[in-house]
This record gives sequence, C-alpha cells and structure tokens, in this order.
Amino acid sequence: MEAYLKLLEITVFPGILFLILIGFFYEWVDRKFYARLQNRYGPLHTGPGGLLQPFADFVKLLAKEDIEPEAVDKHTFRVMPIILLALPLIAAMYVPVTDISRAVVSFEGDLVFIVFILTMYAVSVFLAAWSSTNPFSTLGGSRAVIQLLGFEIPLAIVLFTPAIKAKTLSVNGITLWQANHLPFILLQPIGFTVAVICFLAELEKVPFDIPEAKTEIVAGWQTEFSGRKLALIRLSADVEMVLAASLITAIFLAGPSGPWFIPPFIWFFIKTTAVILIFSNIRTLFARFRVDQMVGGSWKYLLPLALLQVALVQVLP
Amino acid sequence: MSPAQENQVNIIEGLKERIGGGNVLETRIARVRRIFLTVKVEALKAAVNHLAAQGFKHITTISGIDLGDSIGVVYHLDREGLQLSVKVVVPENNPVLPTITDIIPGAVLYEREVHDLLGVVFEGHPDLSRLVLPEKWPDGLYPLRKKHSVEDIKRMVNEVA
Amino acid sequence: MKLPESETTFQIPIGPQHPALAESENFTFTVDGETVVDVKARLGYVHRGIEKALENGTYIQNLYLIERICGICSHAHTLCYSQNIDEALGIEAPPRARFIRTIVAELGRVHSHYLWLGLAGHEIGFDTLFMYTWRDREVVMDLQELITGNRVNFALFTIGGVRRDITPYAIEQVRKGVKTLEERIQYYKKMCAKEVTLLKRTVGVGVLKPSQAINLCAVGPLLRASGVKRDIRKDDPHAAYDEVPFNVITYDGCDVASRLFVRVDEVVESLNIIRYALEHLPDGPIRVKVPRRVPTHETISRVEAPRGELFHYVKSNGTDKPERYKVRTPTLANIPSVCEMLKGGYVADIPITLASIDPCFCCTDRVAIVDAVKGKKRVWTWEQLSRYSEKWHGRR
Amino acid sequence: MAMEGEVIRNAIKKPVTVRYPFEKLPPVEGLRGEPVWDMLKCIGCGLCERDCPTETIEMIGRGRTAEFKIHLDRCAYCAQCAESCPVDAIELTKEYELAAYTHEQLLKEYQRPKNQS
Repeated sequence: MEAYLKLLEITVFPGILFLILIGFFYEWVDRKFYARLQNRYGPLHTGPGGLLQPFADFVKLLAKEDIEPEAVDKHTFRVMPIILLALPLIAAMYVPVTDISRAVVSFEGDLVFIVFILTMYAVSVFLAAWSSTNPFSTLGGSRAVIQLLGFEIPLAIVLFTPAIKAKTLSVNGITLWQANHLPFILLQPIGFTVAVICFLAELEKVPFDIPEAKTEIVAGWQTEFSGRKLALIRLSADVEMVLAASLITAIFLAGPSGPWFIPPFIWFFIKTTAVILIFSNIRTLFARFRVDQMVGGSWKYLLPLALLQVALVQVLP
Repeated sequence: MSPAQENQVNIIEGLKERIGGGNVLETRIARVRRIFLTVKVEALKAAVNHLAAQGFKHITTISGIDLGDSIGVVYHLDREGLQLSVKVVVPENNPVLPTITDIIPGAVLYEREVHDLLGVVFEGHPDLSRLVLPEKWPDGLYPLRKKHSVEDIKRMVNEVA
Repeated sequence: MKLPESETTFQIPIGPQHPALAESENFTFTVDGETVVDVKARLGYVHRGIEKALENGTYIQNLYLIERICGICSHAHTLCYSQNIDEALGIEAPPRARFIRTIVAELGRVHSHYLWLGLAGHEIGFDTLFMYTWRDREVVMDLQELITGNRVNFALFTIGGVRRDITPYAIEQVRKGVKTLEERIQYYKKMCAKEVTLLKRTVGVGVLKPSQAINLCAVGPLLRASGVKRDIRKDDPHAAYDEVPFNVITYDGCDVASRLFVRVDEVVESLNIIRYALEHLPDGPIRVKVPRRVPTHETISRVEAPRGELFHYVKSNGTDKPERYKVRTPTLANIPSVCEMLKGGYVADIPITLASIDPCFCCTDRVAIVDAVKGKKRVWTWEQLSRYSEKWHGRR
Repeated sequence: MAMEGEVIRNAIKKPVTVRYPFEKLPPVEGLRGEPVWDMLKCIGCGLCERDCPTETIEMIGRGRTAEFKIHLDRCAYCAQCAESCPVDAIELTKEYELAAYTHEQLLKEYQRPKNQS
C-alpha cells in the first residue's frame, strides 16, 4: 500500500503531473504579469483570462511536424529533449511542497544533488546544441556553457550558506530549521539576491537570455528542434522555472510553512508565485547582457557577494 | 552676381584650368547649389581627383542613364550641400570606365549597382559581383537599358528559371 | 581584406530570414568564437523594379508608386519626388503647402525615430522599451492619420503642393500630441542615460570614426553621431526648412549610444519644428495647377529622410512619363559603413550595430525588374503546395 | 533598474491594446476607405481610369453610358481618382474592413441606373 502511495506521489501529486500543470500555470502567471507591466493584455482568449494558453501552445507544438535535419547526431538529438525534461523533474522531487520536511524523496545531502542537476541541465543544453550541428545552435550551446561558468559557483555558494547555518545539507532540514527560527531571506538577504540573479541565468531569462537570444542567434541552442521535441524543451523550461521558484521558496522563504490557519500547500503556492512575479518584474527592466559582460560581472560582483554572505554567517552569531 | 553664384563659377573655372577646358564639354549652373557638368571619359579620373581635393569627398550616388546608343553615367558629388553632377558618356557596345573607388571609397556599392543594372564595367573595381540582381539572372540582360522592355525582361527571366 | 581560413572560424549567415532583420537581406559573417572577422553583404532580396516601373508610369501615377518604396519613410520619398518634379516644371509650391510638407515630414521623422528606439531596445533584449515606445508611437500615427487620411501611405504631397489642407481641429490635436510626445521622449532620454544594461550594450559598440564616416560617405544620424555636422535640411534647404529655426544634433561618441541620443534629441528638435511651423503657418492656397507634361530637364532633389540623405534624380523628356528616375536611399549609402563597423565586434553586437543605421532594405532594393506575377497566377493551392513539399521531401 | 517606477505604474493601468475585432476604434474624419462611384453624377470622361496608378478602374465604354468594374483587390486607396474626377462623382467612404477570401468578392460593379434620362 505504502509503495503505491509513494508511486502516486511521484507520478501525480506532488510529483510529475502536478509539476507539469503548475509549470503551465506559472508560465501563464509570468506571461500575464510581464504583459501587464508592459501595458499589454498578455494571453487572453484561451480559457479564463488566457489561463490555458501555455497548455494550448504545448498541444499545438505536439501536433506540429517534427523535422530532423540530416546532419544532426540522431541519437543525442532525440534523447536530449527527454533528458532536459527529466532533470528538473527529478530535482523538484527533493523540494518540499505539501508540508514542511515532506519532500517526495529526501536524503541528507540532497542539496548537493540538486546543484549537480542544475549543472547537468546546462551541460545537457550544450549537448543538445552540439548534436544539432547548426551554427546558431553551436553558438547558443557554447554560450550556455560559458554562462554556466559565470553563475554556477556563486549559485552553489549561496545555496550552501543556509546549509551552514542550519547544519544540514538536505532541503527538508533547511526548511525545518527556518520553520523553527527565521526564514533565511531575513538572515541572508545578500544570498537571496544572488540566488535570484543566478536562477535568472539558469532559466535563461532577460537579462541573461544569452544562449537563446533571438535577435542574435535565432533561437540559440533550440534552433533545430521542432514539433514534439520543442514541446518537451518548452515544457522543461516551465518545470525548471517551478524548480527554481520552489527551491528559492524552500531555502530562503521557509518553504511551505507559515501561520497555522493557512494550509502549508497554500503557503508554498503563495511564496512560489511571489518568486515568479519577482522574476517577471526583473525581466521587464533590463537589456540583455553580452556573454563576456555576464561572466565578467558575475565573477566581479556575484562571487564576492556570495563569499561575503558566507563570511557574514561565520562572523555573526 | 551673388557670392554663391561666384563660388559656383569659380569651381567650374578651377576644374577647367586643371583638366583642360577642352575636356569639359558642357557646364550648366541650374540654380544655387546645383551644378551639372559633362566631361570626357579620359578626363573623368582627373576631374574627380581634382574635385575630391576641392572638398567634394561625399558621393551621393552614381546614376546611369540609357541614352539610346550610348550610356550616360552621372557622378553626383557633394560638398556641404553643393551638389555637383559630373556626367560622362560611354558607347553602349563598349561601356568601360575607370573606377573612382580609390579616390572615394564610398562609391563601391554605387558602381556595382550601375554595373548590375546597365552593364557599365568599372575597371579596377575591387569586386564587381552582383549587388541587386539574383544569381540566376541571365548574363547580358541589363534591366535599365531601354531596349529591354518590361515584357522582354519577364520573358527572358522566365526562360532561365 | 581576405583573411586566412583557419580551423577556428566558421560562417554564420544572418538573413535572408533572421529575427534580427525585419526585412530580408543577407549578411554572411565569418566568426571566430564570438568575434566577427569578416562581413559580406548581399542585397537584392526585395527587388521590385521600381525604377524601371517609374519609366512606364505617368508623373501622377508615380506619386503613389514612389510612396511605396518604403513604408516608414514614405513621406520622405513623396516629398522628394514632388519637389523634384516641381523644380523640373519650374514652379514652386505655395508657402502654406511648404509648411504643411514640413509638418508632415517632421511628424514622419518623430514616428520613425520612435520606431527605431523601440527596435533598438528589442535588438538588445530590452522588450519593455520596445513595447512602450511603440505604444507612444501610436500618438504620432493617429496624428498622421488625422492630417492625411492614412497611417502609413499618406498620399498627401503632390506635384505643386499638397492635396489636403490641415484643419483647425487637426492643428489642435497636433499641439496636444506634440506635448505628450515631448514628455515621453524626455522620459526615454533620462531613462536611457541611466539604464546600466542598455549603456553596457551600446557604449563603445559599432564604432565609426569621423574620418571613416566621411570616406565611406555615410549619411544621416550615423554621420551626425560621428560628430560630423551634416544635415540636408540645413545644407540644402527644402520645404520650409529655410524659414524654420532648428539645430543640427551631433554627438561625438561615434558608437551606438551616440546614434541613440542623436535620434532622441532629433525627436525633440522635430517637435519644436512642428510647433513653430504650426504657429507660423501662412494662409493662402495649398497647391498650384500643374501641367501633365514635363519639359526636357534634368533635376536633382534631396531630402533629409529620417535615415539620412535621400536623393532623387529625374531626367524628363517632354512627355508625361520620366525618361529616367533614379532613387538613392540612405540605407544603401550606409551599408559600407556598417560592414566596417561590424568587423572586430562581437556576434552579440551584430543586431544592435546593424540596427544602429536604422536599415530599411525595402528602400535599398528597388531597382531591377517589375514583378513577373501580374497577368499570371502564381498563387498555389493547398494541394499544389503539399504535392510540392512531398516531392521535395521525397528527393532528400 | 531605471524603469521600475514606470513598469509598476503601468501594471495597475488598463492595457492600451485595443482588442480588435471585439473592440473597434471609430475611423477618423477624412479616412480614405473604399471608393464609391455616384453613377448619377458620372459623365464617363475616363480621367479616373487614366490616372489610377494600380489599374483598379476598368471602364466599359465612354461617356454617359460608361460602366465600371472596380477591382478593389488592386486598389491602393490613394484617392487620386476622386481628385481627378471633374464632377466629384467619386467619394472615399470610411469603410476599411475590406479583406476577402477571393478576388471576385472584391470586384465591385457599377451600372447605370435604369431610370436615367
């Protein structure tokens, strides 16, 4: 019985199906809010207020012709969209959604595993680009990896700094610590800021949408993907956004905890939505960096800030 | 005579002095800031050289005109709003002119355009490849020559395609 | 310059279809990593044969064909054309017509520069700027529609004057609109000067030194952003520019940022011109009656279009059709410069550098051959199309 | 970050997008829409046909009995015909929604009224 329940948790709630659906929802939130900030309507006609638009886009892409250019490396090209979707789905299992310290799976040290998956994601992007053998893709893929060099280390540091304080390397443990003390956004505001910026880079959003900068290199590493494969890639981007928002929620905003009269799941929902809104807001404010500016800037500013946060944790009681 | 007109006359006289009055076939001051000249083909390079030294460094464009059995090529030079048009006439069956890109680098595209559309060959031009016409365009068909009517061009292009 | 082929360089085509180009044109870049080492431009993808077609139309019909050379600077083309034919006929448009021409031309410049600012933002991933400027551009578009009866192809200028008078209601609306536009452009100027990411992407990018700009015969805002004070409105006054006071804006940064600020300041200057022209609008007729035939003549007309010096040359032969009509658009003049600017830059800077000349390839490609479609149906049915695609796919 | 204030202000404003075709803006005074012929005024002089830049106007016959075929699919809405007309028989309406699926739908024919003396 318990095994069945676990399976249900993994596949339906708060597992794969839930993550995908909420991914669509957050894409809608993001698009809608982004549009409103720009004085537009955003999605409007599919479902109430355009709520079903991301889903409709997904279905449309599934129905489209799937073109495989002759020159691509067939196996890698076919398998990469699946891997790109699987990676954030796996990582999101380790983040508590329904209640504090109740992630679907958890072990001591799973934070390290999540950081590893975040890196793997960028490496997979590179492989996907490389298998396309298109100049735009290749350029986009190499940019993704160069960008990874910029944000990976500061991101890992600021994700581990709460772990130092909470004296545990599991996401569950960190949320639990915050529920008993204070959320880390208050204790480590610098870390929170750096994490948000790094996740923007991980998600390839403005000002860090360098690997898929559409005015420069068409669709970047996604150029050759079409139909079902592109649908999966788009979906993986949505799920990754969920992962980023829920990870920030879990590590800096005390996860699904809050005053007792609101159920924990609703808390999770409110907090992740807030993180998404922050992402969308930042997206409206900037022009895209150049890749050299991005890497230079993150080594010059993000890394010192992240280290400063570590030092502060050590110094302050 | 106003100073502006005097200036225009001076420019023409200066040019005549430099390249020889016999080489300047026709001069016309149309109005203030507009001078039209016709020079001999042999004197074109010297004329442009002299004018560029006089400050006519900006070339607005080069126009080609089909005059029947010859082709007129007009170099529209500019100095702070004063437009000076130097015209040369080359025979239609052998339209060859020296390039002026070594004097005014900005003329590169204009020479290519005239070459493309009227078939004038600019000797010494760095790259006289097709600029505006498609790769498959039939050789020797110059759309702006009067002897090719629109219908002719359509037919010839369709034959090649 | 031919560079040695090396293992590390590869070529990326930008165009004929590419998101950075609103129109089809092809630039082949040889890149080494993220650095551009060589550029080749190939024009001609949107040739419609307008120069040849102009020889087959009457002077009246050509008014509307010339307008369609370009969508954004359509006002500049008709202005240049009408002035050219005016001169060939030896007539002069009445003062009121010349002022109306000036007002509409300046509204066109405001509209074009607003459009450019948005596009520039879009090229560097700053979509919010794009959305806002295009929203505000609607104000100008509405004014143009109110004055001329259409948003894009105004069909207002004609040989010997203008076709419509500007109504008192329209004058009032233009005054209001100018006020809004002025506030907005001042806001954008302040914003652009402060926004760090925008400056990071534009300062020091796409440098064109003054000497290069002069040698390569650059025109318009590109030239003025390299510190060269050259403006056809001042140098070779047309319409009513000799009666309207205004400044020629120059910046000497020689980079994309300078071009941005030149254009922004020019909008302010244009709004001032419009305000002045409205106040000093003379009374009187708006057009003179003109003959249909133009005597044998050879004239040149130049207009400062939003993108730079626009050049028209006509050779008339006494009939009602021109013998030769030549158009040189500002973008063609700026292409040698932009190729020079791109060399040595980053791939990421290609779109913004290209955009910084405000390219309008539709204008650039107008010669060659009249559309062969007319009289012959080239419209494919769905079945034909799918059969073609099956055949094509089967061949591979 | 220079735009933060502006974007937040806009978030609470109503979007400017006009939801065409559900909402429509009224056409401005003087808009050049579909040209219509007043066959009672027309004298059939053929000036409109001669000046039309796009061969939109096809006249059958000349003079008082002339009839028209107007190929609106070619029309550039320049209003040169209305200007050339010596008797003001052509007027440009404010009708601007002129898209159609076939060329035939855009072919307008004008016949002489039967009771014309």
